[in-house]
Amino acid sequence: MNAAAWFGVCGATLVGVGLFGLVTNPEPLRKILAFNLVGSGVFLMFGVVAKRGAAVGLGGDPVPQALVITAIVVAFAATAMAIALLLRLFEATGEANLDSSLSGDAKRG
Amino acid sequence: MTILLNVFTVLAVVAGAFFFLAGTVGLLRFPDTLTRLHAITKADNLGLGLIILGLLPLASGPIQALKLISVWLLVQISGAIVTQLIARAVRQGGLQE
Amino acid sequence: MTTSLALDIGLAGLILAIGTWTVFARDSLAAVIGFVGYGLLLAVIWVRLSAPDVALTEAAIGSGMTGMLLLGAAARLRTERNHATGIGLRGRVAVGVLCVMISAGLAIVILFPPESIPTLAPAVMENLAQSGLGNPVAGVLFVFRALDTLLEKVVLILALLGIWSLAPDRAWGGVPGLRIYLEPSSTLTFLAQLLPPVGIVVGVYMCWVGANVPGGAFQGGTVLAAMWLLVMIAGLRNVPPIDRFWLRFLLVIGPVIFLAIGLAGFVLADAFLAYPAGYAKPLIVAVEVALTLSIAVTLGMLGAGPPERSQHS
Amino acid sequence: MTSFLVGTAGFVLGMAALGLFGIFLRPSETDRLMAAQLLGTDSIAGLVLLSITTETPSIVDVALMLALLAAFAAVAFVRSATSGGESNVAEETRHL
Repeated sequence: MNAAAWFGVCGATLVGVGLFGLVTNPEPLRKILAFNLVGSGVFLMFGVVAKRGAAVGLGGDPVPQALVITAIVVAFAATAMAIALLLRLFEATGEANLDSSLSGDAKRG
Repeated sequence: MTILLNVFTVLAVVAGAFFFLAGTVGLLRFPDTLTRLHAITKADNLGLGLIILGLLPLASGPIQALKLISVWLLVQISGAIVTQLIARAVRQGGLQE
Repeated sequence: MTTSLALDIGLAGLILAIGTWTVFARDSLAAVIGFVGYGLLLAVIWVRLSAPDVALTEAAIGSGMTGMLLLGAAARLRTERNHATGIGLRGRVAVGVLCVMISAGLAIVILFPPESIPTLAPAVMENLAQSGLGNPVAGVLFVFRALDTLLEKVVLILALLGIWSLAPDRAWGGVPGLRIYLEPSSTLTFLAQLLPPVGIVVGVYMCWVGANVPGGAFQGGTVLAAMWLLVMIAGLRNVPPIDRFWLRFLLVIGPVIFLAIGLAGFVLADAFLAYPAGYAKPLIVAVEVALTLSIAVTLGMLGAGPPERSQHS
Repeated sequence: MTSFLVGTAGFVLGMAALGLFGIFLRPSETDRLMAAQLLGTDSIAGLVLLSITTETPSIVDVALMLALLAAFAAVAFVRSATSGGESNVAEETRHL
């Protein structure tokens, strides 16, 4: 197993860990983090594919690398938007919680 | 001459690595927040400086060497200032110790 | 080469540990700090994967801008106690099993590549000479897949529009609610006076060399945006109200020039976003310079957040 | 020489890992912020070493980028930690 393969497995595991966090963690901020984790896992796998495509003196295939750069920028735009929405929600309701039905129960529990 | 330079590189890099070790040990063993801050900033900046000093003979040209030195200066300046900001926030109670 | 392999395995293990920490940490602030460290390490891993262009982007975005936004949000939400109850144990186990299966499937795909590994590297290198660029990744971004790059900038501006539209009505056209550091003339002032000149040089350098070696408009623009935000956080410059003409002009100048050159391609080079022969490099450099400015302003305003005060109040 | 320098890069990153694991077990915000700082400096050292060993000068640019921006995130945090708890209104008057 070469180094690229290790990073590939690492990326695959990160996707799983991130998905788990995205589904199970109730806090929106943590969901944003988990979403970024899934994204970077996918990017890493792309990076491994690019590294395997090394040819003609290049360290890696430049096409997937360029796609990853675009993807990082778009993921950042989505994250910035999500954070702004979350802060606005917090400002409007005083709670950073997605589930409106929970806010009543929460006071009790 | 090459051997001499190589010996210099190895010595400086080993000394730098030692200071990184010292910084981590300080971070783990020192008793309170302010001493720990002190440990990581001083030891790590010195470690990075020594490693960069050791790598200078191997740099591909004067511009590369200049870049290496400016990396160290940047880390030095911003590290010192950020540490001071953190320490101040701790003292004023903005950050939990 | 076993030392390198050991280093790579160590890096993979470390990033996995930090990633897992950001999901399972109890305190969200700790998770966010973990995520900033995750971004730093990811940049190192991209270097190990021979992708310095991606490493530069990740270093600028992952640890810098995302870190700033997330840490700011976590600090603002710090007083908030989260009462939300998560999924029950049975649900967690089910989700866990599904996630393990997804990971395993992906790992199998990545561990057993096809016999002949597909690569576009030879095709890129063959056609790169025509564009006059020296950096293959820049070639892909600005020549072969220029439409992606154009749309990516549009996405950034759309995100900014989305954030601005969160402003309450009375604050529309007003000043973004960037939290500034409350102690004037502190050491931060010193940092905000010292770092930006260096940062501007680095940003211009990144944009300038991007055509030939790793770097480019996005990386340069991010550094400029970070320096602008630093100056605003330190209170040395005011955050501009969002209805300023110069601000809006700079926001769109990059994509507009890019689009204009793309449309001119219909007439001059027979296709949208095609460059006339012999003029590719100067045109691309012009687009990159304009994009750097636009990206710097867009990211700076993304960091500053939605307007919160009307400018007359 | 190459494996010595790569080994040093590994050692430095290992030190960062050790610091991280030690620190993350403590319930202190400041310590965690420090651990991120430590990781920043150590990553920069690792990158510089890798740049020399792989003879890729552009890796130093990545280190330069980290040096510029790692401090930036920490500044953003300290700012929020000192002003985050205050209400919007208090801040508004401050600006007028």
